[in-house]
Amino acid sequence: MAPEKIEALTSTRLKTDEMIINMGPQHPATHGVLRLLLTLDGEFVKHVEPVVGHLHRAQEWQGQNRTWFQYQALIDRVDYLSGMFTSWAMARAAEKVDGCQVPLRGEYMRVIVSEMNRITSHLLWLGTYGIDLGAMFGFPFYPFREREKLLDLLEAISGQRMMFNYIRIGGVQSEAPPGWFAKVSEFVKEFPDRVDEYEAILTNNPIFIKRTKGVGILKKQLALDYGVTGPSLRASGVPLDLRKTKPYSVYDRLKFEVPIHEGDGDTFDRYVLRVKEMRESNEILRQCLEQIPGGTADELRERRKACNSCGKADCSNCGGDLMIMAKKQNAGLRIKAGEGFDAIESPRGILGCYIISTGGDTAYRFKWRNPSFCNLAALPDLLIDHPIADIMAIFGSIDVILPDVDR
Amino acid sequence: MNPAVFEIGKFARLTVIWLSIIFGAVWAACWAVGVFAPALINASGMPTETASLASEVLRALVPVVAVAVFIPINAMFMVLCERRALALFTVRKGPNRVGPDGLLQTAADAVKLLFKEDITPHGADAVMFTAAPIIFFAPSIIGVLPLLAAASGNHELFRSVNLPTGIFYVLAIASIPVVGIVMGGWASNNKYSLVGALRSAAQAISYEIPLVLSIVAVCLMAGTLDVVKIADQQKDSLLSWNIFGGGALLPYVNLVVAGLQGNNEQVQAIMQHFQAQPLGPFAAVLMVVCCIIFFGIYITGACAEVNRIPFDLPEAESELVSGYNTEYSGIKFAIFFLAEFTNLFVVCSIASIMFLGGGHAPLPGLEQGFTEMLGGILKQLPGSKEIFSPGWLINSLVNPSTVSQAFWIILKTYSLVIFAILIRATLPRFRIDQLMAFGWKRLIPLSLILLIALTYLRELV
Amino acid sequence: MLSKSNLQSLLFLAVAVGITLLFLTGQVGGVLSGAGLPAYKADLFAFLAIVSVAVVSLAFGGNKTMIMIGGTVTAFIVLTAFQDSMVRYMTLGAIFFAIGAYGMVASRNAVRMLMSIELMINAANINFVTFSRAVDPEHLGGQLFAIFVLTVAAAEAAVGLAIVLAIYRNMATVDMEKFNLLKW
Amino acid sequence: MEGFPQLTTWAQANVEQAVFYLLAVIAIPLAYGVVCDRNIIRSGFLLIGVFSTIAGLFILLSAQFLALAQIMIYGVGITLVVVIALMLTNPKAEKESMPALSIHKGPAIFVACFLFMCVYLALRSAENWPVKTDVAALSAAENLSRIGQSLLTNYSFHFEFASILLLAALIGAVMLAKAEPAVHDLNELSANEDKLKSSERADDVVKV
Repeated sequence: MAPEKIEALTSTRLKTDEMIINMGPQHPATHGVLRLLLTLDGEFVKHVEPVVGHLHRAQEWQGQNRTWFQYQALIDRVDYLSGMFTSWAMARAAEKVDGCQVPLRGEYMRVIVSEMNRITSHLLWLGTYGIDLGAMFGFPFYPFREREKLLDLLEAISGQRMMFNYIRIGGVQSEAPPGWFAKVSEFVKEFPDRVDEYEAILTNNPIFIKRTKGVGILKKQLALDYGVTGPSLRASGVPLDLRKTKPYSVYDRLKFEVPIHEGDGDTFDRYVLRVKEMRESNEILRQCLEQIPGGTADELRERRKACNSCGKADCSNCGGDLMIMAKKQNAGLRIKAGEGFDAIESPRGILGCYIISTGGDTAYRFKWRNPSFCNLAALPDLLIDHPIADIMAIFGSIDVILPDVDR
Repeated sequence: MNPAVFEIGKFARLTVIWLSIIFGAVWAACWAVGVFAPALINASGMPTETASLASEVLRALVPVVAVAVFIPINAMFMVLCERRALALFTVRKGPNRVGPDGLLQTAADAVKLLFKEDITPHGADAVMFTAAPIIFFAPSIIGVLPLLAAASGNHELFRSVNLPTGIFYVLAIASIPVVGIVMGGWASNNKYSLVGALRSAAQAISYEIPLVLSIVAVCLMAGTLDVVKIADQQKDSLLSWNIFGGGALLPYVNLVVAGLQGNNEQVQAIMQHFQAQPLGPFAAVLMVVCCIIFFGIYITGACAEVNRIPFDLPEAESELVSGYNTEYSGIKFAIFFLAEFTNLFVVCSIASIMFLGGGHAPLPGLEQGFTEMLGGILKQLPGSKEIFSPGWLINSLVNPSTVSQAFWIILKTYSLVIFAILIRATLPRFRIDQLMAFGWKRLIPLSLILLIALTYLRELV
Repeated sequence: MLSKSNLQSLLFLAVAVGITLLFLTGQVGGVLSGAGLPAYKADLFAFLAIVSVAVVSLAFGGNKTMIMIGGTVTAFIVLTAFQDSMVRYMTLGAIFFAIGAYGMVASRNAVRMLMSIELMINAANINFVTFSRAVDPEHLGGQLFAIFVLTVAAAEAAVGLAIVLAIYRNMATVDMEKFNLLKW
Repeated sequence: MEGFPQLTTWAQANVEQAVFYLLAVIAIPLAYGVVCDRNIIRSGFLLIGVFSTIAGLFILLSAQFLALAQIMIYGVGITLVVVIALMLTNPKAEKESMPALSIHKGPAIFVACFLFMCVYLALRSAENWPVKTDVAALSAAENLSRIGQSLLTNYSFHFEFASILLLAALIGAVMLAKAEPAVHDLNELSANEDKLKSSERADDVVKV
């Protein structure tokens, strides 16, 4: 019997044509300019081909044609929601090549601002995830309320709301302005209540649970194969968090738990994990504020009045651990010849920077390891056999930033 | 002061100003066409036959004038109201630049939309593409007509649109817009639009059943399809509203009241009724529960009918760009937009007439007191019967009971509208399969069971 | 813009409207009685005139759609203008019935065939309601019958579409000319 | 329009005929569109237009309830038909490959003309319809209650029977449209095939 005859006799479904749809790059929900080439059977996705590169800005090449000082200001734009982390990754790689030691207070300041930035990034994710699930105008702005507070604080310390350029090679840009630490600790106190509010809206919402539970299950092995990192990986049961597994900076001095979800994670687990991470970041912030050498900036200023801000390295008020910068920041900033790679844990996963320096004022080669790109690679496998409506639920839950993908 | 309270105050002020403008304008237009113009014609010395025919024609036109004035400005206000209320619910400010407090924001938006280029996409079916917004909008205009009579307390100007098939007419007309959506989605030559249109068809058909069943339950209790009669039956008090069982509890409450007052005769009479129907109180309470659930079913079905979140799948932004109206721009898009809000207003006013007692106050004393007070004030005025004198003008302009009814029905309807906005501000969107499952597996069986239960309970009360 | 076929059909429309106007103003009856024919059947003669003009212009390659629609409308006006209202409604019903029958026999698409059947059922409904209004206004038997017809039509549409669906599943087509096997 | 006696009489004298002809002139082209339009989906939408005009005719015939039922059932029901037609056929392919009407056009025109002439001549030939011109139409409220009472008294059997018919149609439609569990297993199929090959009916199966 001919195959088509068998097919005709055994088929129990309607013969339908597949529909090819371009989702993006101008689709309102693709978080920027991602293009998904979808092959649909009815409303179900049969094949996905993400097309990236619409926002390619040659960030790596630009790094090779700008001085270290210039590129430090530019690199925040790669991942515009967590600029602190990109500058930090570059700073750490450059410090590794150069061999300079960041003072302890500088490291604490780095942790403080970047954990704040992690919270803002997760808050924005939470809000836009609400939009992805169709809570159109209502939900997104609650997280934005807290995000505004944090951005105001970050603006106060760095002068910018998104492109901070605060973490520099060798330390951080400046000491905190008066009253800054008090405001941060105030925020730290009230933030857990606010997270409770979000959870009250979403975590037990039956529609939200229906939309997310059991949707877009990312298997552990698949996640590892694709090199997925960050919360999406931890939601799939792999305890990989550089802050814990390979503690850098001062993370080994802080007590915190990295939330892990046991077993294969779905979108709901990824949501829960991010919410837990926000609480955890808040906890880290609290500890940092307690442990930071020299105390708040205001206290430190008072102490420095005694020595008239001498700035000597052996001064007990100005030098050693209490400094925030180990390298002179000017346009002639040079890094010793050599090569080095260092990675940190950004809100989206492992963010790595590889540098080859020839000792001049520009780098010979830059290479970034962006978490969003690797996370996005797992998307097609997650989307297969889900309806159109789930595309955004899943895509939102792996939290990619398109400039970070395209660089 | 708490900034939230301040913002709420601003929002309330805005709402009151806009609503006064809207309803003042509508009433002025109706009065000019239905009272003033006929009086002018009569006074002008035309032949009697022609004059009375002309004034009858004018008075028959009043409902049309009312709706034609009301629909656009009301929809414009509802857009503004939604934006301001959403802003309030989400800790923002909302539009506040155009006019005082953003009062004229949607007017500016409407002007902008009118001047935008009207694009027909390549490969679209031009005729269908143009017809779709009209088919979508027209029903919401002709569908509200019977509600006018009920909302104005059967005022003589609107009596003519009080159809005996009232609510059936409204429901039949309200089922038409889905045709416009499917037509527009198909004619756009866009896959997203097509998917949105198909979803809309599926959704409208499945949610129409529980919606109609909940209305049927009310008609069953009222024994009529006439909206004016249904509204009238609920005039006694809060307990006679259909959401609270349409007066099922009244005899028992009366019994308690009479017992407290020591009125023996009434107690005796009702006790006899009790003995005839020993299950009465129990059945009455069950009936109230049924009715409240039916109200919930109605609100759910209505949200699905007018494509509100959480049922706004036909135009789900994050999935289908903008669903069936993706390709529309300019005036056609404006018509779609207006019609959506008008439909929301229509379902909310149906709910307030069918379930929430129409134009009647929750306590009878309120309505009576207001009417008597206003009537007293009107009597103080120079009560000249002479035509065109100030007394005649004021007496023909202000009818105490209509004013009271209009106030209550506006209050109820807009409370429901703001409730719908609150739902929109809180809930995420369903997925299409979950939506269908919820409709067919939960709502329809539930409403059928409740309908049967209500039929029997009615006999027991 | 104005092709030959369109020109011809416009000519036909002009002629048909002319005949209709002549008929409405009572001229045709005069012509007929002048020719020795029974004038009381003037409407049938006018109708025949329109039909023959239509056939001629179709034969010469006029635009079919315009000729058919224009011919039907003018013929309908001619046939009903001086009848009483009941006959008027029922003639309209008959026209719908004929169009439906034409569609049912001629259409290749099974769904279109179902639509034509719906059209015929509605034509019958018009007649029922007309009878109910004219002959039985107290008991409304016709309207009740129309309600039952509506029910049956709904059932018919459901089953018909299900059959079409089953055919499509097995044959991957809804072309009526391709499933003439009576089995599959 | 009960509140306007003068207007009602004036409208009956002047407007009713005009409205009737207006509806007819709209409806006839729409009906042609239903059967002749090359695009099946557009003819579906035109069908809704035809039904709406027929609802208008029902209102002229003072059958308000029926008009509303017509709109409600056909407005939504036919949309369903259109949607299913959309899903079933590939409109573009149909437009290119398949004309709307088949080779049976000639006979079809003949049948249609014949049917129309039959009905029309029958109408004309009856001299005396028992028309009750003196009886006014029932008011809308009476009409509604009369229909309701008749359905539950004189026509209760028919009413119940119609519900059974609908139920049967519903079940039948579901059964027909459901996926048939005909042959699930390919091995079973080939086993059957072997059996059939041995018999003489094998050819029949393959032909299908």
